[in-house]
Amino acid sequence: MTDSAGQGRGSGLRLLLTHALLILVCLVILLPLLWVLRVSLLPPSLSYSTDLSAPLSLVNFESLFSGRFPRSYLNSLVVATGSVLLALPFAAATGYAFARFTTGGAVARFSVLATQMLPPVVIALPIFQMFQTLDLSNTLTGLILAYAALNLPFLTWILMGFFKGIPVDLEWAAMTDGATAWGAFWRVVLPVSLPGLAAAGVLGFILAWNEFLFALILSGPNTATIPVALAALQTSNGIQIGDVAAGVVLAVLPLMIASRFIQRFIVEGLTLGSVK
Amino acid sequence: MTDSAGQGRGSGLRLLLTHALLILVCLVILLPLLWVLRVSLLPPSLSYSTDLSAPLSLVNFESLFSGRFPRSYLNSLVVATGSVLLALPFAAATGYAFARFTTGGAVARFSVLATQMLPPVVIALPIFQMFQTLDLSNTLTGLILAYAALNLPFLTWILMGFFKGIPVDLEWAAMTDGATAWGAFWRVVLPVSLPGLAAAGVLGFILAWNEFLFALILSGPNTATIPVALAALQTSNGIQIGDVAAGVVLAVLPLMIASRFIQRFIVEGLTLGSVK
Amino acid sequence: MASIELRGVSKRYPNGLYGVRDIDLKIRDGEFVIFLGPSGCGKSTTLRLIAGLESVTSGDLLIGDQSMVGVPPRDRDVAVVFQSYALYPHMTVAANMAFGLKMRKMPRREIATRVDRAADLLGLSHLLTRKPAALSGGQRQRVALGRAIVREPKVFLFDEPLSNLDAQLRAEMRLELVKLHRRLGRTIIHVTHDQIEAMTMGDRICIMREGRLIQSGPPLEVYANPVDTFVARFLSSPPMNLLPAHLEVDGDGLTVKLGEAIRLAVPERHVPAYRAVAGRPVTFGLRPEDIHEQPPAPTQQGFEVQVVALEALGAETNLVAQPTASGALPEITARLGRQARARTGETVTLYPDLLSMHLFDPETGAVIPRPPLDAPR
Amino acid sequence: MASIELRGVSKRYPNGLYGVRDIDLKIRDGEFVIFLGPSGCGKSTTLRLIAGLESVTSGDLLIGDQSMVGVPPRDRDVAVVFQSYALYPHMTVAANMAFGLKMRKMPRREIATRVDRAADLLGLSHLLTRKPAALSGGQRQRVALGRAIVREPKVFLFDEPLSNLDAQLRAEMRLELVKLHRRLGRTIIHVTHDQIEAMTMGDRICIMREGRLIQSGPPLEVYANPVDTFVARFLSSPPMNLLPAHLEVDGDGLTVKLGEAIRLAVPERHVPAYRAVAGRPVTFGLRPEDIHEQPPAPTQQGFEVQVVALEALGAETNLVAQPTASGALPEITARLGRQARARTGETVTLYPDLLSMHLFDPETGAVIPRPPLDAPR
Repeated sequence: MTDSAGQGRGSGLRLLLTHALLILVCLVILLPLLWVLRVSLLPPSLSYSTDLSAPLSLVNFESLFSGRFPRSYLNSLVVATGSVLLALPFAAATGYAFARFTTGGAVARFSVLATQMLPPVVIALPIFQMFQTLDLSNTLTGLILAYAALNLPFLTWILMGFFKGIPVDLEWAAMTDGATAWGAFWRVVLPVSLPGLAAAGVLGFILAWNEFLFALILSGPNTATIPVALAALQTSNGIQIGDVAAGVVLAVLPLMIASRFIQRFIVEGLTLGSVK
Repeated sequence: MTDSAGQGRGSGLRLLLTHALLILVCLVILLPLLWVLRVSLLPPSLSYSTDLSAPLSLVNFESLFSGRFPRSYLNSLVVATGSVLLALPFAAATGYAFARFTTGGAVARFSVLATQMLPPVVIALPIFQMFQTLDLSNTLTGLILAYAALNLPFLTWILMGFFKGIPVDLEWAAMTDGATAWGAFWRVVLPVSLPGLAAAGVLGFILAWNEFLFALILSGPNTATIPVALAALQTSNGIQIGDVAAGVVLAVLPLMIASRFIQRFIVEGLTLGSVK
Repeated sequence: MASIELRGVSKRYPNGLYGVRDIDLKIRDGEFVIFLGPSGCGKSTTLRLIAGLESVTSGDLLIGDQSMVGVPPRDRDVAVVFQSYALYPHMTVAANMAFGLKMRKMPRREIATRVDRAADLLGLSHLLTRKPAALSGGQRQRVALGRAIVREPKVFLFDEPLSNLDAQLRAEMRLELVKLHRRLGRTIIHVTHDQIEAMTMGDRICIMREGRLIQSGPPLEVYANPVDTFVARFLSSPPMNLLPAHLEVDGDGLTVKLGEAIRLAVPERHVPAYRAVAGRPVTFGLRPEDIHEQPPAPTQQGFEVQVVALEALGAETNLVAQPTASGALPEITARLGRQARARTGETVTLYPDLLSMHLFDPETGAVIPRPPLDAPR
Repeated sequence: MASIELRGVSKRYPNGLYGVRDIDLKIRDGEFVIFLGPSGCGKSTTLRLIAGLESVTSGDLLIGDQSMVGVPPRDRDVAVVFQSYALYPHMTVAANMAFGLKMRKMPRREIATRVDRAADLLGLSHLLTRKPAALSGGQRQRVALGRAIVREPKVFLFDEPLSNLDAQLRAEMRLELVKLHRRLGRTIIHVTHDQIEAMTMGDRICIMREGRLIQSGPPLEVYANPVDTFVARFLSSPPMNLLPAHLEVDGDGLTVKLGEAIRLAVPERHVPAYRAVAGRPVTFGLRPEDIHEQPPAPTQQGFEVQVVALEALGAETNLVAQPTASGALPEITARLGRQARARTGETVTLYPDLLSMHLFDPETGAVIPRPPLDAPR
């Protein structure tokens, strides 16, 4: 609503600079993606062509669908969804406890954040060991558990911030209105938090969907997720750049669609509890 | 300050459950780390021992330091620091523009967020291609550039939130006090934002420090970063679990120290502009 | 059945600070009580203790003669209207009002009847299907009130419900709450930091400061007989004038000496009470409306002041003036009619009505007791 | 040199909404002007237009006879005190106050002198090395004021600087700002939504509503002669009573008929002005302080009311009453002395002082002009 124009001669130049900078940043971010999109729609023989008028084709996608890629796609969906659904209730409970009570103090809160800072490689190793022992490697269940563990601190942190933004008055009102503490959480806090939960869930889904390292270590041919499948396309048969580009486009597609739909929720959710 | 006790008989049980849940979560998060710490301090022959009274030794660390690990450590420091220093000014400028002006609208903002959702594998491929052409693969400069690109949208998003929390009144006050728009940014907004910039910088550092996929693709033996070095320990000579554990501990150490120091900044920074 | 009693109630936080301390208070069934005090004085904490939203650390709290220690809020049959209104943002107005009844498993028909009746009473009938976000501040305030009313609780607890409204709406709602109390006859505790609400709404004011209850009584009685300088200044705007003074014996009578030169004879009826502190420094207190341009009685002495500022409010005029007598006296405020004749910069004579004078201990601020005047009504 | 003139100034936002619209206003050098209006009326926007923090969409804006269109804030020589105070949180109090002088490249010695002087004036000397976070609300407000004063700008712009203070401090600061204006003699524009500030602080009130300037004049003149029902109600608390009425010819004179039965003779001096609307429905307006328990003149007619509520404020009593005559009349408020004798529920006779009456067009709310009364002073 506010514009800071009207600062005289400087403002035109400044506006131009701002715009130029923004366009530059957007190009840096978007150009590689556009390139991938173009390659995915060109026949393999033209992958490296710079001819902008080259005819488009779906041959890469067809070739992709004849292989293992659909299976990986399904695996990714199952694993990403499953891990979020598993982690979310725990994250919500912990985040709520962190937000409302002093339980555990700053130390507990910080150790949750600290685990986010570990190189995934660090966790990958012990998890691999554990899974060997428990016979969970090379299973989707194993991946779901691993990603749930990965998501747990992240989601807890996000939701803690969100719950902090929900005024305690709401719970108090519900409790004087006749609800138990649990009832106040279930009937008031939770419904009010849906945007936050949705936003956190989507972010967790993306985290799991995109994860490569764990998937590589913990999955086998039948349980490979999309990032692993894409990597395999790049390495096993030489670089089939057309197939890879098509796979990338497919991998991004659901994220784009989903996030477009819930953009509102994400923005709302990430402003952390804009209840009012 | 607020405790919701005094809800009668239910409250004791509830408190117990909350604590039990929290302790469980903390254990799930912390146990693997403690296990790694222990293994790193045991001689290789005792790596899988369950004897809690086994004598500790630093032999794993000594063995690690005789190899290429110190080099990787240095590489990681250079790459992570360099990429953050490179990306931060651009991210600050873009984030500020997004926060203060309507420039670009929701679309520009969302496309920045959207790039965060791409599987890193997607970006790895075109970057690898580009770097081949530009002769940047297997150089630290290349890694710095790649990580800067990776950090840019992330930092932009974080800083946008932070700048939004800084009241525009502050800039207005500076501008009526005689500062130009640039002066107001430089002398008021920027100093006030230091906690936010520090927090964002640390998060970006961690992102780069922990990144594995790009490092694997874009680095060679001399430019390997810590995650790559750790992975190499696991795969090339069979699993030398003692060395790996020691490497993990060393990898985590600076993160722990740094984050401990700037914990206050992170918490302040992530509450997004608690100026007052 | 819905009296409230606090017996030595304290609330101590884990960090060792007290929210409230040693509150003793008995509220009759059907009484309308105001908790007044500056922010942080513990008035909202006391409300939450009564509602059961925070737990009492020591002492006992009774509602309708039953101890409430350990009783959860849902079983206390109290309704709270919060400053933020705390409407459930995901429910319509009707659902907001019905929530408490649903929780109590009331039949749907009965719920609908009650909600409709309350909505009628508060002029909310056309808004029942809206969400709170689509309401104005005043409407939200009414919904919060409606949500409390439909439950027909034994006790209403209002936590500064008017503080987010603009001046005009606040004045209207003040009156409506008074009418509501008259109609429902329930016990109401109303927390506020607004002196006008405190003076006009309740049967009794309880003034709190730093976690303690320092005075309690009917508004005009408290106004006329404040227990200390804090109450004296807090309860009106402009606040009571407080001047350093000396109380001197003057034959059979007493004289208040302000600065070097101003001497005012203490009215005979106050002399016995004040004789004990004669010869001592005191703080002399007089409300702005007890200072006049004309002598209230022919024998009344006046004193000269230089007019510093005039605040003409339309219906009245506040005059701020500096006593011209030597000795560092602070500025005083007089509340004059709208026809006040003084001009800024002029020197005029003002006449205090010493029947309404107060003396306070200059160290502790506690009042030096005298027989109370009858409250104006 | 520091007069301000707005010539048909409008501010239109990209979304097509107007922040302010067609403002024409001339402010003399050294004048203390109040912008008064409810939130969202455009008063703060106007202030920002004058400061150059937002750009004028159409019209011209002059400070000291120079057009300010395109001139950045730093070159306008104005100082703004914001509602949030907008202190630089990373600088000490001294650095906050020195910032504007540093920007203007003043020598360090001179800066130190000026900061010390301003700190002295505002009682901030002991706080100069503190950061804003370590200050109380009142202290922050003073620092913000000090930051404006040290620059010695041509114009001071105050954007609700008192609204975050508690009642007592607000009253003190009101007076201090008036004294400050008297001492410095600079042009001041003070934005507020508080009627008391508006009435007491300035030489002139500008009342805004929905982006337009609807009335401007000395406070008591505006109070005595509001241009419409909005101003009439907004400018005092309790607001002016407004009643639907009928103006009837009665021989040589005119009669205001309220409801079915109440007939009040229009004073002779108003008859010529009101004769033009005789026979028409009107809105009858009378301020609460113009309704009395005793007839102001022996011949004054009264009317019967039933007392609905009494608000005893200590220094005065507001009586809310329902006229008993048939015909749906709204409740009226009368402002009585503190010795008011009426009791709630009683039927009493009230006497309006019709010399102060107003008539408004019931459709548009605009006043039906009559010769202005002299303001009380």
